[in-house]
Formats: sequence, C-alpha cells, structure tokens
Amino acid sequence: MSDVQTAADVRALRDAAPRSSNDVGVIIRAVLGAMRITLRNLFRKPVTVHYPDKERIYPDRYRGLLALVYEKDTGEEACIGCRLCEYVCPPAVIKVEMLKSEKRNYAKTFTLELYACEFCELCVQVCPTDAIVMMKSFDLSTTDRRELLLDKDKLHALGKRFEQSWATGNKLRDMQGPPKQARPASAEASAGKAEHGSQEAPGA
Amino acid sequence: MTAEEVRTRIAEQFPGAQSAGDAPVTVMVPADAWVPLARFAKETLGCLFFSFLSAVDWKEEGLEVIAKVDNVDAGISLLLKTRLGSGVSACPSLTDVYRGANWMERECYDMFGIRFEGHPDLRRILLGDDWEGHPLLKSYPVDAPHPPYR
Amino acid sequence: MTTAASPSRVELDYTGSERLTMNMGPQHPSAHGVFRAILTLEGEQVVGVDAVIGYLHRCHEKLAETLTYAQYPSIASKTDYVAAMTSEFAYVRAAEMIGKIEVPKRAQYLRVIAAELQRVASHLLWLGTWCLDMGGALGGGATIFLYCIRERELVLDLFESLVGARLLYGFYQVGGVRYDIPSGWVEKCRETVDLMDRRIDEYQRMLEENPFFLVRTQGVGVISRELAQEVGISGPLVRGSGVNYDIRRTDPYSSYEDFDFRVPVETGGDCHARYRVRMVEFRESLNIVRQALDRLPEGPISSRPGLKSVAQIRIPKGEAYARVEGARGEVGCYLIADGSAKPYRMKWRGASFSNLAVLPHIIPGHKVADVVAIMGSVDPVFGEVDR
Amino acid sequence: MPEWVSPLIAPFIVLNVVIGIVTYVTLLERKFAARMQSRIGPYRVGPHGLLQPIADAIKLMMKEDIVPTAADRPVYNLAPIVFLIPCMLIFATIPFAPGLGVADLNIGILFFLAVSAMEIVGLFMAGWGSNNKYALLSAMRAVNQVISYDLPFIFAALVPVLLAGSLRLSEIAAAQAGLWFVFYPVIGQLAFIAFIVSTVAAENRAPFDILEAESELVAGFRVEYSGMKFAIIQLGEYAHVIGASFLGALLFFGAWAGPGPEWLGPIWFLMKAMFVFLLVTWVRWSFVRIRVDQILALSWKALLPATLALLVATAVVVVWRGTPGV
Repeated sequence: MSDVQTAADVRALRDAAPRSSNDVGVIIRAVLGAMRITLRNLFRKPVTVHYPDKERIYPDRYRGLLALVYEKDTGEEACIGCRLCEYVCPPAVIKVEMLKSEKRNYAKTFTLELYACEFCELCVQVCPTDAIVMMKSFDLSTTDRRELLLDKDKLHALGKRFEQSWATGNKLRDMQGPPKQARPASAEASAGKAEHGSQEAPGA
Repeated sequence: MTAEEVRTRIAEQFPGAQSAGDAPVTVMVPADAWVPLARFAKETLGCLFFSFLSAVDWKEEGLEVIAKVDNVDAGISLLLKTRLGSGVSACPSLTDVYRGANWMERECYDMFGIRFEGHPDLRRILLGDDWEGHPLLKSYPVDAPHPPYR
Repeated sequence: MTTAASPSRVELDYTGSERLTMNMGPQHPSAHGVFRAILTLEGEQVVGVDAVIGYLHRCHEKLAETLTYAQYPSIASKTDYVAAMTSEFAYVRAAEMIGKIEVPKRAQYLRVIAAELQRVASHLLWLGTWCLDMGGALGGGATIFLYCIRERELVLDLFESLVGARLLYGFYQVGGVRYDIPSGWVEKCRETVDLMDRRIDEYQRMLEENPFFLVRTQGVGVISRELAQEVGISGPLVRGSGVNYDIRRTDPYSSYEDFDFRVPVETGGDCHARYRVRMVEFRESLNIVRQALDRLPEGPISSRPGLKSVAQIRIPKGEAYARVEGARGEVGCYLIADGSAKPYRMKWRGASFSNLAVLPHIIPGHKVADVVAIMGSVDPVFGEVDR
Repeated sequence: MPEWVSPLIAPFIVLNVVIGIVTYVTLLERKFAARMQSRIGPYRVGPHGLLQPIADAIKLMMKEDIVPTAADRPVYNLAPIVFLIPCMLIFATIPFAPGLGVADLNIGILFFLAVSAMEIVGLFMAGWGSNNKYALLSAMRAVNQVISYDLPFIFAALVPVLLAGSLRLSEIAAAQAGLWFVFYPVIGQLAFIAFIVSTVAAENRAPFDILEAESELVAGFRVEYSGMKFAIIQLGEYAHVIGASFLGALLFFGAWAGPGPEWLGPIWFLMKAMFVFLLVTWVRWSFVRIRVDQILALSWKALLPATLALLVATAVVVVWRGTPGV
C-alpha cells in the first residue's frame, strides 16, 4: 500500500528516532524532578474561586447579559427603535418594532433571544443612543429556555439589576474612530472613560 | 525562481493557460490540463506543499475548481484554477499527485457535488450520507428547510 | 459522517487471528471534541483507521456568504474556538487584501499581541489535553492539565480585560481592531508573560527528561517530510517534520517583520519533535509579545470609522487568499468579493482539517495507546476541522 | 452467645474498619491530589467536604443498576464480588498491633501475596462478562500486567522476610524493633523502591493504569458497571491499595513501632500505612501513563532481574551475618 505507511515503515522510523538516555542516574533525577514539582505545587495556594459564595471581579469591559437602559437625565427609555441592532445581529436574535412618535421614536416591542446570543457586542456597537448595553454578569441560569426570551420590560429590569459594563455604542465608536483631530494617548483616554462609564448609566 | 519565471515556464508548458499575479501566481487551465498542471507544479516547480482545494459556483458560468500549492523553500505560491463549464460537475482528481487532495476533494464533492474522477474513496465527509443536495451551490437556498432537516 | 467500512486498510502480515473493529468516538474521552476513528485492531495493534468527521459542521462557508464583512469576524471566532483570535485575523486580512485597506501601525501591533497571546493560550491547552490523553484523568496527565489550565486562565483574563470575553472575542475588524488596550493592561500583560515564562520552565522540567514521557513520544507517529507537505499539514507539525514553513517568516504580515523571533524546526517528525517545537514556540511568542509591548506605537486603532451599521464595510470586486500562522498552522481564508457588503464565496482553510487528514496515513502500525498520543500531538480543534 | 459467633467477631470488626478507612482514604486522596493541582477538592458536602465519601456512597447505592443486554449475566454479576473478596481477604493476616488481628498465620505473607494476586480473576470476569470491546482489551491488559508485576512484587516483599527470617507478619514487624528495614543499608532502600514501583503497577495506578486507561479504553474493565456494582469494584480497588500500603508499612516501617504508650501502636501503623499510600498517590499524580508493551518490558527486563538480584544479595548478606534479624 503506497497510501499508508506500513508497520515496517513505522518500525524503521521508530528505530531511527532519537532515544532517551538509558542512564539510570538521568532517569532517577528526572523522576525525582517531576515529583519535586508536584510537591512544590502542593504548597501553592489553590486558585479555585468559590463561585456562588464569592464572585469574580469582572473587568470593566465585561461582555455579559444584555440590557436596555433609561436615559439618565429624562428618565425615558433610551431606545428609539431604529432597528440597527436587529440588522447587525449575526445570529439574528433581536427583533424590534418601531413606534413612531412626535418628538422621538420608541421601540414598540424589543425581544432578545438570549439563548442564541453570541455576546459579540455588535448591537451595543451600533446603537446610536447607547440604549442597549452589556452587564457585568452572566448568571441568569434557568431550567426553562423560554425564560431567556427577553422582552422589553425584562431587558429594562436587567439594566437596573446588574452593574453596567463600560462599553456603549458611542464610546466604542469613539475608541475605534479614525483620527478626527490629533488624539492624545488613546490608552489613557479610554481608561479615563472606563472609570467614568462604570459608575454611571450612559446618557444619549 | 521569481513569479515572472514561473509564469513563463507554465506558459511554455501549457499553451492554454492564463496566468497572472505574483503571490500567489494564479494559473487558469482547461479541465483536461488540470492533473498535468498539478504534476508539473509538484515535480518541476517543486510545489510540494498542498494547501487546499475547493470550488466556486459562478452560477451560469459553471463551477470552478481551485487548488493552492506552495514551494515552501523557494517561496512560490501557485493558485491553480480550472473552469468545468456550465452544467458540468466532473473533474479529474488530484489524489494521485497529492495525497492531501483526498479529504479536500471529498469535502468539495460534499459541498458542490463535483465528481472527482479517479478519487479512491469519494463519499461525503462533513455532511451525513443521507443528506440531499450540495449546500455551497448558489442554487441551494439558505433559509428553506431541506428534506432531512434535523 | 459515514459508516462505510474503511477502504484503506493495511495488511500488516495478517496471521488470521480475529480482528476487532473498535469505534473510538464520537463520544470518547480523548476525541478532543467529536471525532470518530473506526479502528481495526489485531490485538493491541491498529491495522486500519477510518476517520469520520463532520459532527460539528456548522456550514461556516455558507454562513459567511449571508453575513456582512462587519458581522462575520465575530462569527469567525467560532471556527477555531481554541485560538479564536487567529481565525478572525485570517478573515479580516483577506478582506483588507482585496479592499487594499491600510491598517494603522498600532492596530497591527495590537493584532500581533493578541495573536501571540492566543498562541500561548492555545498551546497551553494543547499541552494539557495531550498530557491528559497520555496520562489519564486519574494520573499525572490531569496534574499537568490543571497546571496548564491555571496558566491559560491568566491569558484569558488578559483577553477579558481587553475585549470583555474569554472565548469568542470579536477583537479584529476590517481596517483595524475593535478595542484599544485599557490602562494598566500593558503592565499586567508583562507580569503575566514573565510568570508564564517561569511556569513553562516548570512544565519542561516535569516532562523533558521524564522517561515515562519520552517512551510515549519518541518514535511515535512519525510523519515524513514528504508526507507532511503532500497532505498539507502546517504549523508545529510540519516544522516538527523538518520543513521550515512559518507564515510569519515566509510571508510576513501585520508587521511581523519588525520582531526578532526564532522559528524552531525539528527533524524527528515524531510526537516528541512536535512537542519540542511547541515548547520553543511558547517562548518565542512570549518574546514577540514583550517586543510588541515595548515598541507599541501611538495612534489610531482603526483606519475606518467605528461601525455604525451592518453594511458599512463594502469591499470592491476581487479575490484574495490570506493566510496567517495560527496556533495549529496555516489558517487561510480564500475570499471572493463582488462589490457588495457580503462576500460572494469564502473558503476556510482550517489548519486542523489538513492536520487531521494525516492521521489515516500514520496511525496504522501503532498500538491503541499510541493513537491517543498521536491525536493529541496533532492538536485538532473540531470547530476548525468541521467548520 | 453461640459458639460459632466468636470467631466472626474479629473479622467483622476488621471488615468494617477497613471499609470505613477505604471510604475516607478516597477523600484523602482527592484532597491531596487537588492540592497538588492547585485545586481544593471536595468542599461542599459537610465542612471542607468531610461528608463527601458518604454522599458518594449513598449516590452510588441509589443509582440504577444497568446490565447491558449483551452481557454474560452470571459472569457480569459475579465479577464485582469475586473482585472484592480477595481484596478484603488480604487484611486477614495483617496484625494491627501485637495480637490484634484476624489470624496471624505462620505463612502470613505468602497468604497475603497469593490472595492479592487473585483479584485478577475478578478483573478478567468483569472485562469478559461486560461483552464490551474496551472492557475486553482492558481485561487482556490486566492479565498481562498483573501477572508480570506480581513477581517483582513478591520478590521485593521477600527481602524483609529474608532479613527477618520469618514468614509470619507479626515476627517481621517485631524483627524491626531495632532498625526499620527501610533504613537497612542499601538493601532496604532498594527493596523499598522496588516495592513501591511494583505496588503502583500491581494496583493498576498511574503511570501503570493501562487497564483503566480512560483516555483510550474509557474506563477499561468497569466501563459497563454502574451503581452498587461499580461501588463494589471501586471499594475493592481501594481496599487493595490500602492493604498493600499496610503491608509496605509493616515490611519496611516497623508496623506499630513508635513512641508513646502501647495503645498508640495501631494509630502509628495506620499513619505509616497512610504515608506509604500518599507516596503511591504522589507517584500516581506526577507521571503520564506508559504503553502496555513498555510496561511489560519494564517488568520483565528491568524490575524482575533487579529484584531477583536484590533477593540473592540479601540472602548472601543474611548468610554472611550468620543470623537473621537486624
């Protein structure tokens, strides 16, 4: 069989491969060396986090549950129902209907199928009013899939329940934007925003 | 060997070939020169490294099979192409030249329904045996459920 | 996915004793995902193998035709979910090649940092799972596995504070990257890199001269230079077989030509050679990260305005094949654009797919225990094999 | 009390104590391994996971007992019992303190070694009766391995016998009153290393756990067992390891000898046995597994000649010194 290496080939190749030393001293040293490392680790502190009792500290940019927020100054819903997030969502889990109104528009319905969400943050990225944001939490475990079909009210409730992560649409676009003016050290700029954003709900 | 030389040598050997580009050098030949071209690339140009083989469905213009081979030591990249023509879904197999073409052609058969003549073991590889249709054809709709929908 | 009997079965001086057909997988502790190897055994000796893949097929190539250039990078992570950064990289690079889009220097460096940290994380997972295959979940393998996972968590922590996610990042976008580094990240990254260096020393001391490890790896699963190239295996595997093929060196992209690094090449071709290549790559990747952090230029992180709508990125008509050196080898993306916001055709060249295709050529003649060692050394990620 | 009851009292106590020790040894090993791997191990059941073994036992008892349709039912059902009995019987000859034990036979160590090798019957029955390819391969490996390693195991164990000049376990223990055999110059240490290596192999623990080999054979011979039958196999396996640890403590560490009053003797013995057990565990969690042919090669080409030579050397030393004993 030309297609496959035969047993004879395998044996020949195996014999040609470099051999380890048969020196007993080397072997014993290696064995003891390996055992020393496991012993050293025996006295290191375990890295386990007792999860439900203690929570990890989520970084500022954590991409967790999605939520809708209210406008900070007026207290109105920030979402204007523009459906940009619906279009950009790669797995198409967002469905929005727009409610036209005089001063501004609203989302008539806003559903998010969290069970199929990819947490890619593209919806946050495109949101013109910073209405949809991500939370610093992921634990919304449930035994029923239907509970993860989030409607507008549930999304707003989530926004109040958890801490919001840094990213909002405007901040993300600012960070990525090409140099409109000569930007100062962008790392510091984003860091400043990070501190600012983590405490307060975003304004439009 | 530069890309220029590669193009001239291929032009000498295969009068019907159209070649362009530098990295990779794109060579388009008729289907009957497909295997000789690959053999030439491997044996004369030293392109031992078989990168991938796939196909493109150009709708009414028919299917196009592409393969990429490299000469790793000399830094030559060749993108081989052949048009099968409208309605044709048979192509000579490269498995005799490159062993790596085996799985790649199986995938290509699976996705495009191209019958590779001379392939030792042409069966579906990624989809189930009972799958109907070849998904990467442009005529295969994305959003309609298909018979063995599971 | 097929159940047909293997057509390629070697006759190794068959003496007429009964043969055993054994399914290894699709659900098997060392299948590294969902992989089914139909082994034909004579006692403990494997004489034939039929590899069945496709259990994780998600039609990524069709999917890419329906998603725009803005959407797909986030999904591209899912092909090789162990080294998600590099698969995104290949896609955006293909789009940039067609559109001739410049990438700012800072973004190029950030891409390099992310890709190299990802290589370290991916190799850590490889080392852990490979030792788990050879050493068992109730033995030394599990110990090394847990050490590796412990260190990999540190890299994921870095990604988490950079991007916000631990597995599927969506860090790359056409024209640059989506996130700039937060404050304090550089120092944290340096610390992690230094710690990693010390920890890798530890693994090496644990394995390097260990006779148990050596007898399991030396001379096992030898891939010859010819076979390696013909099948198209790449990355650490092909370098373990004596082929000096590293895309970062042969076809530098994203400023890789700025960095000093060594491309390790071993000629053994066996599992041990592949192990040694990867152990050197660990260090080299850490070195590249250090260099990139040292010289990280200021400036914008993207040459295009931040994404505002789904069809914002349009790529002119054309085609390109972009390859990047992923953790498992040449991750390629062959992209044909037709001028709209979605590609006309996209072909993933998954490194693992080609790497796995070598298995039927090398497994026959080995023992059952070697099958898992060889498979582990190939380091397949089935998201990338089946796409 | 009827007359036939009294001989059963001691075995009953020993059996229950052993089962109790075995249950908690699983916890000890899990905690020890966890710390070695930067984890904390069982933690949730009871304070610091102290009730975990009991929870495990209850869970295994409550589980459904599944018998594969193609299994050879009598063999399949009998195998766990056949496996457990020799693993428990080995405790019969171990004296836990002077005069405290089930039966202090004058050929105690021979009985121990002979019975301990019997477990292979149960292993093979389990592997064969399951009618599963993984289990069958594992059973084949088991026969290979256990037979290969019982010889070096016996030879290593015979070194203290020669030094003590008796096959009775209590006399071997008593002979170490002056000097534990592990401290006997050169011979003692070599014999102890050989004993540890062959214990690890004969008990099928990593790096020699090819018959369990969950990365290749899933769980080997017990892949088809569930519920109580699985629990019995697990119990037997741990009992065997603990038995071998007790033997190691007795042969090399002077059994119950230790400072303090005499009633502390069994405690000392237990602690020494646990030390040997942790040593075996430490080896287990430090190395990758080796292949079946390499395991056999190691036994027949290295360990067996070495232990044989060691035995001969010990004999020479004993003859040269004139009297057995230290």
